[in-house]
Amino acid sequence: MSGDTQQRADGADRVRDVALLRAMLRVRRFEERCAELYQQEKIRGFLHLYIGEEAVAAGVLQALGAEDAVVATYREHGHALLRGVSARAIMAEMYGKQEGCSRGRGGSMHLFDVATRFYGGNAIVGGGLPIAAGLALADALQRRPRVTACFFGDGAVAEGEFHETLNLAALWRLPVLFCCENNLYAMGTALARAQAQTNLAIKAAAYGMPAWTVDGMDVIAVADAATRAVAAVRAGAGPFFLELRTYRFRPHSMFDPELYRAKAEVEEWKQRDPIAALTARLRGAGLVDDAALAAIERDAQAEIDDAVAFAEAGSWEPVAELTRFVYSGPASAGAHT
Amino acid sequence: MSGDTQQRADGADRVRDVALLRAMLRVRRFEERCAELYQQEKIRGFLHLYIGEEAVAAGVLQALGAEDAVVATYREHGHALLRGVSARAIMAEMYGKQEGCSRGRGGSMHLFDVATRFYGGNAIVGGGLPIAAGLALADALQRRPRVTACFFGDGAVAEGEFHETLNLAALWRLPVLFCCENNLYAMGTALARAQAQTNLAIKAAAYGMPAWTVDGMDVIAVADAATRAVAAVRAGAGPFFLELRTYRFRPHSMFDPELYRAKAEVEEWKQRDPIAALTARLRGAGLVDDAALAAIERDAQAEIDDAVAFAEAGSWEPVAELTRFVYSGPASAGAHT
Amino acid sequence: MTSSASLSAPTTSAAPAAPLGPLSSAPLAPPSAGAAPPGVVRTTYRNAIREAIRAAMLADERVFLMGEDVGRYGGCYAVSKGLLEEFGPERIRDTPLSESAFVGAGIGAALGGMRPIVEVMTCNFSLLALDQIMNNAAALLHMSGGQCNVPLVIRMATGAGRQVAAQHSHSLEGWYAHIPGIRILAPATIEDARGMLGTALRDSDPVLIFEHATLYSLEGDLAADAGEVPIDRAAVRRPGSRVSLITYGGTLRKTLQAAEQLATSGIDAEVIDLRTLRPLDTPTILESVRKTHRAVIVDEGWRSGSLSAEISARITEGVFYELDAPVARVCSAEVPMPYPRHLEEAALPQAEAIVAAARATIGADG
Amino acid sequence: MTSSASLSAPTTSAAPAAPLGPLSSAPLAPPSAGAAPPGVVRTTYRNAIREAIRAAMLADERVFLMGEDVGRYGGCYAVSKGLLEEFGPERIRDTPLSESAFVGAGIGAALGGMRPIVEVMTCNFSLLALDQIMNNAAALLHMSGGQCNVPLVIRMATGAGRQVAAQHSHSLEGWYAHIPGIRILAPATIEDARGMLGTALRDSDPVLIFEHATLYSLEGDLAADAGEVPIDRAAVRRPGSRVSLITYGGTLRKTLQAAEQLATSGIDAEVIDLRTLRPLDTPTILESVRKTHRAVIVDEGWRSGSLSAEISARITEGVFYELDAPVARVCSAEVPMPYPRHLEEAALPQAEAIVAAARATIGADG
Ligand SMILES: Cc1ncc(C[n+]2csc(CCOP(=O)(O)OP(=O)(O)O)c2C)c(N)n1
Ligand SMILES: Cc1ncc(C[n+]2csc(CCOP(=O)(O)OP(=O)(O)O)c2C)c(N)n1
Ligand SMILES: [Mg+2]
Ligand SMILES: [Mg+2]
Repeated sequence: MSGDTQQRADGADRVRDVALLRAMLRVRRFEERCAELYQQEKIRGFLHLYIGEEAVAAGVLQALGAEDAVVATYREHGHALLRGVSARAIMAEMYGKQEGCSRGRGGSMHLFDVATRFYGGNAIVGGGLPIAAGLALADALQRRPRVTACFFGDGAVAEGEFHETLNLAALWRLPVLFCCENNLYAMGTALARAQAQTNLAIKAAAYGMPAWTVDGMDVIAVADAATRAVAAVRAGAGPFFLELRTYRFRPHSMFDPELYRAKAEVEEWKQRDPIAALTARLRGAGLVDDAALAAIERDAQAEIDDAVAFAEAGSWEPVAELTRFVYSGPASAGAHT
Repeated sequence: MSGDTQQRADGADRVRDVALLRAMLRVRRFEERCAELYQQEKIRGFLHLYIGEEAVAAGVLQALGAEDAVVATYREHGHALLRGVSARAIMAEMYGKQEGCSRGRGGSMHLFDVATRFYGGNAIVGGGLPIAAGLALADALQRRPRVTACFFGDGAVAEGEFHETLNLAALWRLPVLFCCENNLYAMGTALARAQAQTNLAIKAAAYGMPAWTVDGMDVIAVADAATRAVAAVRAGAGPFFLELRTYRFRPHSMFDPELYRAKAEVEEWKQRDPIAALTARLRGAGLVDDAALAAIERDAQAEIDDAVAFAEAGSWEPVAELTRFVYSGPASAGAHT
Repeated sequence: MTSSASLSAPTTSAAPAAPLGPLSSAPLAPPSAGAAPPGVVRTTYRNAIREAIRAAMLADERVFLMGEDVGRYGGCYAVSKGLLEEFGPERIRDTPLSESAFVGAGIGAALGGMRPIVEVMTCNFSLLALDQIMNNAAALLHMSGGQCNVPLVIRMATGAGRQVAAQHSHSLEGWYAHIPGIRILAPATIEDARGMLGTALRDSDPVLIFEHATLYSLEGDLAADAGEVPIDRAAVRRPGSRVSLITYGGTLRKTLQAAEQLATSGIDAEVIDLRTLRPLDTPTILESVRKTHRAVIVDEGWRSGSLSAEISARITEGVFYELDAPVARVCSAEVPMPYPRHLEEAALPQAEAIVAAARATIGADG
Repeated sequence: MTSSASLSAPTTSAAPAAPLGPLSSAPLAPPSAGAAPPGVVRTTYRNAIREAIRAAMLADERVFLMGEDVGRYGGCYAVSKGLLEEFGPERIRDTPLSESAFVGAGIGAALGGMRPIVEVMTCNFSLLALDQIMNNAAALLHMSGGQCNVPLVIRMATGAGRQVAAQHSHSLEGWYAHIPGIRILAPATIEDARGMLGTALRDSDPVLIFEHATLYSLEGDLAADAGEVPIDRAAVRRPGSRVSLITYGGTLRKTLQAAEQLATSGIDAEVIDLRTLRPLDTPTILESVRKTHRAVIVDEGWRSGSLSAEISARITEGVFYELDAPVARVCSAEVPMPYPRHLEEAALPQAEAIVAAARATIGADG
């Protein structure tokens, strides 16, 4: 798959491609701010940045409709934001404030928003895949032409749940778009040290599932592939597998000393920064200029400043409510302390 | 893979092929007796018969040496017998007598014999695969040119542990021979209702593992394939996957009403009975005659009669020993009642 | 909810029928002999569950059943026999052997608006799905700040007693009761087998139902109009005054037998069937012990860390000064289940041990 | 085994250092200030475990370490940092994310004559391997009639306190202690971090070691010649007479703090560190309660069905007539762990709650 803006400069694509730039930039700036806020101890616990991988979420999520569903991992700020969860609600969540999208209960790894059908924020590697299959099963049983997009890393491919879920989805022809964010590492474990078969799309053949390998640093390629794959899934062709080859520019989490990869390798990948690449292409095609770029930056900054202010002004849930949400219903039914 | 006795009638093959017949017949007659003993309530609990599938165990196990290891499932009487566990010890185990190969603790599903490196008898579907990888890892680390043969059913292929183990074994080039006994059903679930990809050997490609599909009703084909695969594994080529296409003539267990398959289908497969097939071939090639066959039958019956007598004469472990073998060491260290 | 359910011996047991009361401690109905009285049907625990599934599926299109061999095979314990023919393969779904995936898919389907019944063939295999149960089913509502309800019912067989040895004899329901966010049910009677599922399906949170495998063939009477039952209260199955015998699930019958034996020597034991293992109905337990001043807990789980420990601790915490003797426990031996019958019987709680524990408790207050 | 280990505050905690005694209730060594005395080294819990792994690998060729990111990454908690360089990739094995397979492979390797140390990054992920642990590691010796020993050590991080929310904050060690056939260790001190692993590797049966994640950065003194320690006895970490505070692992420090607070108001509390959660050292527990007549159990597990319940039940069973007050428990709230610090702190056992429970127990005997 590849996208070539030169040949696709019709109006709709033009709008889409600029939107993709805007999307990636929002995510980038949002997370850069998160990193700062982590240093300031405003955000605590684990924080996994998506910086470098934005093209994947941006390209895939633009292909979905409002009725579709998304299941993501602990590295999901970008996915939440681009799915339409407000920066305010996300930032407040990362602060642990009750104005957060999960009322502060979840934090960075557990962003949820039922209104946009964003089903987390799953921090057990591979744990989201069966849930995605189930969401799709619900759609299939109710004859709703919806798609569930399920994001997971290359590391998850080794988990048993990957295998079980891909088989189940293929067997039952469930409308799932499996999006493997192959950033070449699972924490410090390089793909070749985790997988006997490093061509991950080949794995899909073991389930008779169509699969494409996509350059995950090229947001237009991702968007094109995802748009076609989503159409196929929605049309009832069963699940689809996308391997999105990408790279994380930052450490795995804020604790990672990055002993396992060379600085030079990281620098090389940074040359392929998806935001810089798209910016150059759009500029080259005359689709954006300095003023437009500055406006995009300004908007992003404004959105983030607003989100931070919102989070700062947010409130802590009273300790008396500790055992809420263990069970449904009025109070803390069934919870014992 | 296929074996043709006509073309291979040299002395060694002749001996091997007759031995294969003897092996299959021992297993068949042993299990026929087990079925009777189950009716008589001498054997209790679950009983899973291998009748119809004997060519698989017979063909594979003849390829192993004494230093090799075997991991099997709950349908493992034949494997234990052909691995060299005595019919006496197996039968006593199925009676629950302390003279059994697992001191009566395990029963039909948990035959163990460390002396012949027979590591069970695992009744969790897929649960034996990681153990086989570990046995092979121990061999690899100790530079022992051994092979671990791991038997499992078509049903196990859907389990996450299958996926995790095949990847691990391939990644680490562990000396495991994976033997998938594809008898087309997992209890009542036909392969096509459990697997999106019913060509199981294709799955091995997802791990970069060599694989052969073998006619599991043709014991000579199995033996030839296993011999070659074992040689490759022993030579350090890493793991090997054999899909052995076979059929169980009997119900899944003694409780199975067999609602899920047609009698005609079973009858059709019975036409391909591996014992009858080999008998005909050996007769045709002049390798056995009526007298030889009768002798084989007589030996099998004698062995089984002796085993039953042994089991009958066996003793019950005293109840006072209930908490033995929970922990090692003298008494029931650490066990509390 | 009227009830004249009575508890007959299962086909495999020589034990005499012991009468069971309704949930309240109203006087017990006499055991029915021969033909069922009018308004009452003769049935089995197995059929009662099947009826519960049928009724739920007929009443609510969102309900479906999935699990290993629930369809063409007819269910490992024949519970779902005939349902595939009645409801078709969309709603009676055979799954591959993929416990984690299909339990997780049940969670996802619940999030997606369905009311799935997931059958995990036995609790022995549920360990393969435990991550989904603890980290997703039980946690999603909380992690999402109250957004993601998981109205999922998971059924599984549990328990020992059939000589199926170490990997097929676990009693894990009490252990599962440690997990916040789920509800745990243990139907011990035909009435509860019939009634708990429907109520569980109305719950907005995940409910795990553990069906003791030795109960499926249990025969008894059931009101023809039997339906849903409450799932938040323990039941006094036999009122008594001298000692509280507290149990659930597969050991209820043995405990009732023990109570009958005790009665013959003049000891009037109260028998409590917990029914719901999480959340525990502590008030009913404490009320009973406040009356009897003595308690014996009977639990098929391995003793250490079994639910019996929690109950003992709660009794101590709640009515310590009312106790005339230490709370006693009759549990399974701490051993992977051995295959031979005599060892399995020795490993499991038996009526004799319950009687002995009750007597010791009574003798103990000097 | 001489010991002058002392327990300093971890870098992230403002708590003052509390002195720790050796295993026996010998008089406590004074807390070391500044430079370590001769024969003693200043170290951390993390480094002590690394030293234990190194020593075991140097002493026995059959020992190897495998798990996720134990090699090139240096260990999720930096425990194994440097070991790959020292021992090479054959013996320090990075595994794929396949918890069930590599735990099972550890079992198989143990059957094959090795002495594997399997690191499951945290107990939260161990649920994915629970089938292998319960149905194989714990059961093989028994199912095989005594033939198949599984000399396997599984290490995992456990516990909450770092704001990593519901899926990364479980304390499951007490829950695992329900399973017969395995031994459960919870090193709470640097001495035990250094000493338990080696002893565990000599055990012929599977041993699970739970390392509380908040302890890794704990600093303290350790005898230069520190080595293996017994793994079958609880330790009296602070002798006392008025009330027994019974705990283990991550809550030992808080419990010692509580004891100090109680001391300031004249209440002399005994603090017992269980160390081994299965099998429990019941005699040491009972001996203490026989002396103090009161017990408070502190357990980071969710209250219902936590190990605290088992301990309470055993105390009731063992020394009921010695008790002057009901056995009390201070446990975690029954809630998947919330992310915000104030809610997490409220969910976890804290020194104040321990003090209050101890006081209530003492006030309670009227
Ligand atoms: C089952 C499980 N095992 C281990 C972990 C610890 N862990 C968190 S993220 C991670 C690496 C996952 O890598 P990958 O799937 O490639 O995603 P990425 O972080 O690269 O986006 C690991 C090992 C976990 N969260 N869950
Ligand atoms: C994990 C697990 N799930 C379910 C079962 C129940 N069960 C026992 S055998 C079996 C079918 C297995 O089929 P297959 O692997 O094809 O082996 P076969 O019995 O055909 O030899 C099932 C579902 C089990 N033992 N373990
Ligand atoms: Mg990755
Ligand atoms: Mg099969």
